[in-house]
Amino acid sequence: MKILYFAKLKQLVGKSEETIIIQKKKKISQVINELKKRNEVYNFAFKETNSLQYAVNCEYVDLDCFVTDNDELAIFPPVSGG
Amino acid sequence: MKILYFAKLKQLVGKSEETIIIQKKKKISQVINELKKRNEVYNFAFKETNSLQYAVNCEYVDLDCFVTDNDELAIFPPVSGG
Amino acid sequence: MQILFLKKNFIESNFINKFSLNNKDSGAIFSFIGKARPKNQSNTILSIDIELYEKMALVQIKKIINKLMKKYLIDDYLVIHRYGKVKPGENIVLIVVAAKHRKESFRFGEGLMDWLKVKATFWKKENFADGSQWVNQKKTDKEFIDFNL
Amino acid sequence: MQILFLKKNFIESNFINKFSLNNKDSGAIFSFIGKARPKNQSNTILSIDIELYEKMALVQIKKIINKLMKKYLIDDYLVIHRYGKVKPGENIVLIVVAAKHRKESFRFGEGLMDWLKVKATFWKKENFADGSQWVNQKKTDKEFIDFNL
Repeated sequence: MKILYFAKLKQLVGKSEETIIIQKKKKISQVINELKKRNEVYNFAFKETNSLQYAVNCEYVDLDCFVTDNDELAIFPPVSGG
Repeated sequence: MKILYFAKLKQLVGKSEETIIIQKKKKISQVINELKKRNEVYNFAFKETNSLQYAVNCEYVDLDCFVTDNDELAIFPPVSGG
Repeated sequence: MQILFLKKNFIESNFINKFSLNNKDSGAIFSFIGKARPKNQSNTILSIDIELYEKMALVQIKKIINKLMKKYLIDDYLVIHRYGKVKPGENIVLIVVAAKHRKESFRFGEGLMDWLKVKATFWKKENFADGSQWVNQKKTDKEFIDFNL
Repeated sequence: MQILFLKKNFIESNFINKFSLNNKDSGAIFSFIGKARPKNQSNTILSIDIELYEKMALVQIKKIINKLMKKYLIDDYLVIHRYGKVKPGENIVLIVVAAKHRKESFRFGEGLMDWLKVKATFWKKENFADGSQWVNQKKTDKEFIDFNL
């Protein structure tokens, strides 16, 4: 599954996207917990998961949403365009 | 006192302005009653005084307002600009 | 801070562009263009004659603006209104407002249009192939003023 | 019916003018320009970097527009949003709406801006002489969405 990072989160993680493998399906909260375990950089970047926003295939979802390997997950701080 | 007529009222009265003499002061309703007595044209033009609007020196007023000889009285149907 | 009454048609974009450049520091530029429509219900409108009581229109629009400026923080405004003969598709009114924040520019611009519709001394007469007809004040515009007076 | 994401600065008046000519029969043309401000409180802003998740921004703006079109009767719309590097005074967003009646154009245009602020995937970073800072979503914009969801 492709994960996209934007704005400040992209800076913190140090990359704009990466691909992980999802077997069957997983909750987004579980995906993030696994990322946080990788190292301090991820752990720090995802410190406040409630202040981040989540989108699967361009639709806003919450942390309880399930994702599969074909999905595109995007994680970012609240938008500030306009 | 100068009286200005606009839009449909101007068409009905047949002129855009005229001057009458006001001694001391008079209510607008009284001015109009005197105009109506002149002839059928005025009588017809001022048939429905409640559907007309009145302004003295560019400020909206109602029929009870007093005018003096130095005032400029304007009478017209509700505006429809914009 | 300009109010113009124009007899000839005008290109709105020239005014908006200049206004926007003059207000580089304002984050929000609101604009509204009111145009002459080609039809009244099913009747084709050939032209509109707009009559103006200029002195009073200026007094009334300034009064509206002063009232709105006490409520909403804006940086600049421009009001243009046509008079004389207007053809369908041509601009009748242009309002441009500059403010730091969009909500203030919206409230000011919308309020200005609402009040202008019931206070500014313009009268429209629509000309058709078989005659002409003075335009009545819209019921919704009249209700607005009854409610807000 | 157009949504554009532009990397280069654009002259709003060219778009408004063309849009207005294309919608000659619409009595009301609303437009809003959001520009990059020169200061954030007392800090001088040298430039703004706007990051864009294009695919999602397009999906979200179309969704907003579909929702608003069910509520308000409009004839046409144009949305332009910059991304990349923007200098103070340059345009960030332009919204133009054509409708038969002014109130529908106002409600549609204002609603589109309100939703765009909280749903369209753009992020602004302000660059100062001594560093840079990501722009937080405005509290009032956040409250709008909490109230309307």
